[in-house]
Amino acid sequence: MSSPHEMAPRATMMQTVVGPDERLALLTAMIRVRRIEERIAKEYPRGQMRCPVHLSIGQEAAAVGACAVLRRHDKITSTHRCHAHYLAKGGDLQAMIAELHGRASGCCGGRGGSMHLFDDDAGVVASVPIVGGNVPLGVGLALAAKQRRDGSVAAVFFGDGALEEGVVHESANLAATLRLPVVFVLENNLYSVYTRLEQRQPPRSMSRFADAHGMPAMEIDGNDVLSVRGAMLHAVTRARRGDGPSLLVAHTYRQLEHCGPADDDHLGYRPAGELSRWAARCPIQRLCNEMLEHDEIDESALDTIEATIAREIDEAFVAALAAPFPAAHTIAEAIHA
Amino acid sequence: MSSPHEMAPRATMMQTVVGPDERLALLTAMIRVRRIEERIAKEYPRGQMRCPVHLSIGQEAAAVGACAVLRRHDKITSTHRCHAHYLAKGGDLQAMIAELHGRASGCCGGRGGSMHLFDDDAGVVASVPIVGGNVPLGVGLALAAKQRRDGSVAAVFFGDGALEEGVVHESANLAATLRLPVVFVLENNLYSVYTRLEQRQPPRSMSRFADAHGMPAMEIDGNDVLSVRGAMLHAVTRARRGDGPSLLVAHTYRQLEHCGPADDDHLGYRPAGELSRWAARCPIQRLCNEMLEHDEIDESALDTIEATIAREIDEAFVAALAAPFPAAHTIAEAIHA
Amino acid sequence: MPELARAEGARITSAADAIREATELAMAQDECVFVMGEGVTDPKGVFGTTLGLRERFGEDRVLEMPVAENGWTGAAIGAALAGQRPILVHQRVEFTLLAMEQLVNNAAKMHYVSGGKHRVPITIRLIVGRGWGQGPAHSQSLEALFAHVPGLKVVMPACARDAKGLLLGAVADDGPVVIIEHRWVHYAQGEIDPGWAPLPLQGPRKLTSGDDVTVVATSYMTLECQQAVAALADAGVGVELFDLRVLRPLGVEAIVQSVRKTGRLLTVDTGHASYGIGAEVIARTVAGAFDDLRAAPQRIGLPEHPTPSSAALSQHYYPRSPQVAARIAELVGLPAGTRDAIVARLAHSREDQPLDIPHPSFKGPF
Amino acid sequence: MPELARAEGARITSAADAIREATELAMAQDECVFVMGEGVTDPKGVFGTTLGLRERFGEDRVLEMPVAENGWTGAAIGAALAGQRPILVHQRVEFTLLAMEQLVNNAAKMHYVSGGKHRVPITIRLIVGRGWGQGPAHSQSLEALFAHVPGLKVVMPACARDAKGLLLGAVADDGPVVIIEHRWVHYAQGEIDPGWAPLPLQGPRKLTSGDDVTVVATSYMTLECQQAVAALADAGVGVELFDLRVLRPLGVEAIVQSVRKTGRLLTVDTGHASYGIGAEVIARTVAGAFDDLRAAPQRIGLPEHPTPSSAALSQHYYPRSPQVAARIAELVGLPAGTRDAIVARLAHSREDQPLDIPHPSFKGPF
Ligand SMILES: Cc1ncc(C[n+]2csc(CCOP(=O)(O)OP(=O)(O)O)c2C)c(N)n1
Ligand SMILES: Cc1ncc(C[n+]2csc(CCOP(=O)(O)OP(=O)(O)O)c2C)c(N)n1
Ligand SMILES: [Mg+2]
Ligand SMILES: [Mg+2]
Repeated sequence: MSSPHEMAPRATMMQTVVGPDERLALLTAMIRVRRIEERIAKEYPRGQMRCPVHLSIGQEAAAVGACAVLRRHDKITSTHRCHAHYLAKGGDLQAMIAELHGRASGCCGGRGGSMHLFDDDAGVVASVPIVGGNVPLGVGLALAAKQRRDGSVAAVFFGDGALEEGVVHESANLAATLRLPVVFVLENNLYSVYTRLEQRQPPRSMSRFADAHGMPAMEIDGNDVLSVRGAMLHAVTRARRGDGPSLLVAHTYRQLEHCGPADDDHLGYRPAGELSRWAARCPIQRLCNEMLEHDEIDESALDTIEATIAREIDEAFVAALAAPFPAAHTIAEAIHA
Repeated sequence: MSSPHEMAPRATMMQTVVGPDERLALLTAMIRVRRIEERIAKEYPRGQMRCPVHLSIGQEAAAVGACAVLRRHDKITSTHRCHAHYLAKGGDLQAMIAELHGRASGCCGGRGGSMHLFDDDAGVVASVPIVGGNVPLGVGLALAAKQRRDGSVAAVFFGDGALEEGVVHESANLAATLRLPVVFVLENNLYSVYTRLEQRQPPRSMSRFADAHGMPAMEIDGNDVLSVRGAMLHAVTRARRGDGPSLLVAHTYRQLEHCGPADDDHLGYRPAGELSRWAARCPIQRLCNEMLEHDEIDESALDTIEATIAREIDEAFVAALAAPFPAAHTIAEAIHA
Repeated sequence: MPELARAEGARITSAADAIREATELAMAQDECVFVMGEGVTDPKGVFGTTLGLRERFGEDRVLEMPVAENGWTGAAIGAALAGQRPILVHQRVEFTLLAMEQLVNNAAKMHYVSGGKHRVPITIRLIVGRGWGQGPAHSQSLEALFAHVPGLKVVMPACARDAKGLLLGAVADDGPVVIIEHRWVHYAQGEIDPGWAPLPLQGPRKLTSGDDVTVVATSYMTLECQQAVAALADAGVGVELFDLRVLRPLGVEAIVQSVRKTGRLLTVDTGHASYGIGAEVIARTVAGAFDDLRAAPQRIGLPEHPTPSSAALSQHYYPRSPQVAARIAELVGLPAGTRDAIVARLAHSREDQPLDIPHPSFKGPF
Repeated sequence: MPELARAEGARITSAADAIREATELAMAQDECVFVMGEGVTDPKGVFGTTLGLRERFGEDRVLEMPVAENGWTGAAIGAALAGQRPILVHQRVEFTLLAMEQLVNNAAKMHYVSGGKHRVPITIRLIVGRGWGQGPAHSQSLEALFAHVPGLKVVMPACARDAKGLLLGAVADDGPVVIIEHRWVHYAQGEIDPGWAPLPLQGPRKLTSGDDVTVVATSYMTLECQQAVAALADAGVGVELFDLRVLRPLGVEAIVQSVRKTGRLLTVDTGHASYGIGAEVIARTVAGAFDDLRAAPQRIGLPEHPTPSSAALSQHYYPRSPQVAARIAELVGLPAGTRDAIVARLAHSREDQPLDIPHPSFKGPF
């Protein structure tokens, strides 16, 4: 962990026993997210996706590990950096790629762009571009779950920057007071845009935020998908049991620029060597190597996975580029429900 | 401590050695605040103070103990319940009573009413009626102190309800990150209007809020003026040394209604017996008894104190009632500086 | 909108009671409706408007909130996305300033952004007011801030019937509706329609007919205007008085028609004049009735500065019926003598009542 | 306000550079001036406007902020109460929605409430914009929300000179000033006055003279209007174009005088039309120039719905010079053929440029 901030003593390996099938599923899901993001990065300079994009390359384990534990009718809310969460929770790929292209077949009909991805069928209820703004929404989903007794839980994804927003504190207090079935999943990637954590928060463990709200916290290696999954299982089980909210702090790292498709190490805002150290801790490579070592997978199986994913991605881009734009006359539709 | 919420183990007697002169000063200051508030309560029903009033009867020790440690050029910000803070920090009594009466001689020229008390000469920079709204203002005062290197510290008074506001979290994070010379003084009187703490916050020690921001906390008996003073001395010394902010959690109790001059126990929102239990823990009686026991004061000295205060209060009310109202033509003055 | 016929079984009640009754009806009718806010379960029950609800509907449907407006407004939006229909109460509009982000970016836009898939059926009750030295940060009437935001509906009831009917209409609406209640309207007594009687969230209501001038008022100022109009009627001035009721979506057809007839327009609203409600009504009416205008439309609103607390100043801050009557008199060219007599009569009728309380029964503070 | 004479030593620069220069000058001139915001010290320096400041003025005067807008806006107000003069930057106006409470209740009112004793000399730079699929919550132009609040001053520069001069004027002002900068104006090149040259925060500026119609624009729409006006001039239409510049306090004298001459008014602003800037300008101008109006004043603003992200839709969302020209042509009764030719010419001049970027050099995203 290269976080300069103290890590809580309770930060333990949260890996629980996970069978090979599920490991394969986790690996496949991470590779899929990675390849989709890479493809977006590759195509972006052509100017067909005319909206900001915030890629999660390097952070796949948090999204995939957390969503692995959720059921389809469980719900999540996400942020500006929502691609991985949307995909991991089962959001429709074609609708996402079409949305980035501003097409009528996009999940928002082209109205939202990359920061508003949602897929109600998959329980991806909302992504919003205002930092912290999705957090109370997730608490509200949990409130509704409790009121409707529908057995679902909500998970809220947010970043280390969002932790600074007052609304996150308010949301945590509300969730704790009402013992709502919600899991706060904090991905600490050390940066808010170009600003490092130390410039924005005092040195202390982020898990203390949970203490302040009387809820349990688990601080984990966010690049270890099995740890994320294990911690999430714990938190979700607790929430489903009616014991209220928990906080997961997943330490991870964003490899590309904050917004856009490029590498940005030349800007000099990252300490020298940091990016490469974290790149070496790639969550996909890590699980993949482990599985290769244990003969749970081999190169040809990987090739098959890659090929399947590549085809799916090709199809999504082809479909998006072929899809019509929203018709001009629809612009004023659906203002009031 | 009848707080149902856990109290942190570190909650210790923060009394430091205080000489008889200072004890007398503390006692006198508390009696003075109490008598002023009692007089406001008595006069209020006549309808001459046509603005809301939030009295601090029962909470005098927090204001007096904290302000005892501050120098005149140190600064405070306060809330809707600001009378005690204003007076303890040295705010002008006549200007306050005139303000409550809406007179031109009021500290705001009658424009603010009881929730906007300030006295720049005494370092009472602002009181604001929006819960939590004064907290970042105090942090800003501390920021200015640091930038201007004027050696002052700022103290921010707020209630248990304010702790729920996001802006308080944001303010604490900012103060901790920049290591600003500010003390957060939280008066937990168990209620926000008529709503008890348990309905608004999960059970846990409030001092954990400080942990979450990497700052020290001291949890104290807020009805023991010597404890408050001791803890504040610690926090202020730290701030002045450049070591950043601290949190004081002073457990105390409001004896009258939230807003207005009356007793409200008949409304039934307080558990039976709670009010009388807390009334028995009167901060003034406590110190007074102790001083009587140790022969640091006697009844005749007390009588003199009371008489002096009574005269001062009489004068303030006479002056306020005699003072002119702001002239109609001034209403549109001083909109832009 | 045509005047509502007097319904069978109509009752006289205060607007505050009407709000309570509407809330209870809505909750009884639909399990998804719930109430949340600071003080909704306390002994005062938000000026009486939420009293008894917790006892009847239980903890899960009447939720006391922490002092955290942005957080619980966001939570309400989230709950609404999951199919609930929350009614939120902010006891003063100033507290809502903390929740603007959620309201403007999420509540107002989710339906549009999602191409019509998301619905945010929340009703947000905001209370505004005047009087008793509330001072600058507890007495604003900031409806213009909400009225400017596409995606919101914004209504302001001025009578008991609307207080009930518009609240039911808001709860029945599938989108976010902001209801701005004036504390002094809470005291207004009037007929309400019995039972489940939601009113459509559209259109001003014509309260009086006349040929000389059109007056458009909002909220509590409607009551002040009614007094002015009555006094002017005795002098033969025919005023067509509209209660605007719905600020967004704004329908000005009836107002335009009226101004085509009268040629004159005065707006009288509860907020600051500049960039306020009156400006929009005037801009649209001028566009619609230009050729028939006989004089420049005029506005009455709050002055361009904060509210002073002192009653000595605030009595000069808030417009009341005498000022309204005087402006109408000038617009229609009433002789100065007649005008002054009317103004004096209106001023006199208030003389024995303090100007900073809503009702003689009121003992302050809020 | 009279046109500024071309100052000796005037330089051509972009508005973004002008802002940086003004900030540097203000900081050099007064130790109390400091800059705070999210990203003010980062490698992009808020679209270049804060680059180099930290290096020159140090940590204590160029403060990187946590993502906590309400908190640090409140802290800025507190620092100002203690004599500092902070310049705040919110990279998008939507983030400022989180800070409305501090801005409206504290910054705007403290001077008044304290009877003139407190001063809150803060300058708040808010950035608005359009384009590149920012979508509904990153592209609003919410100046009307601020313009409605007494106690604030609100300015919108449309050119490099104003970007510099109004910022200096704001920093010199002893009260809170909101400067709303349009991202596309950042790219606008123009002359700036050399050195410490604050401009008074008052009055619209007349950009062109003409007898046929008065056009009042704000911010970036001023640039679109200039193109329309130039094209119409070729057809003999004389437009008196004003850049409004200062929304509060609003001075309409020059506009009223102009409309007395032209008899016609069109407002073209960057925000939503309803309850927007144009409504206020119209209401005041109608009051001041009623007898000379020859047609109903008209408005152009954003439609009454959120901004769609897709360029396919947003190209129909934002008004541009062809629409402005068409409306002016209609107002003055230009023959349809002439009008269509002008509109076509304006549309054609853009054909090779995407409509969702501010400048050919722009590669997106913001
Ligand atoms: C309220 C608000 N303030 C500022 C921004 C600008 N902004 C966009 S993304 C971002 C970084 C947030 O950091 P973090 O929460 O750690 O998420 P990450 O980008 O690292 O995934 C910021 C500050 C915003 N969108 N919303
Ligand atoms: C933002 C905001 N929300 C709600 C209120 C209404 N209100 C006034 S005082 C108060 C109680 C606050 O409780 P606490 O902070 O504990 O202070 P206390 O009254 O106990 O001194 C509330 C909720 C307010 N003034 N501001
Ligand atoms: Mg981050
Ligand atoms: Mg309290």
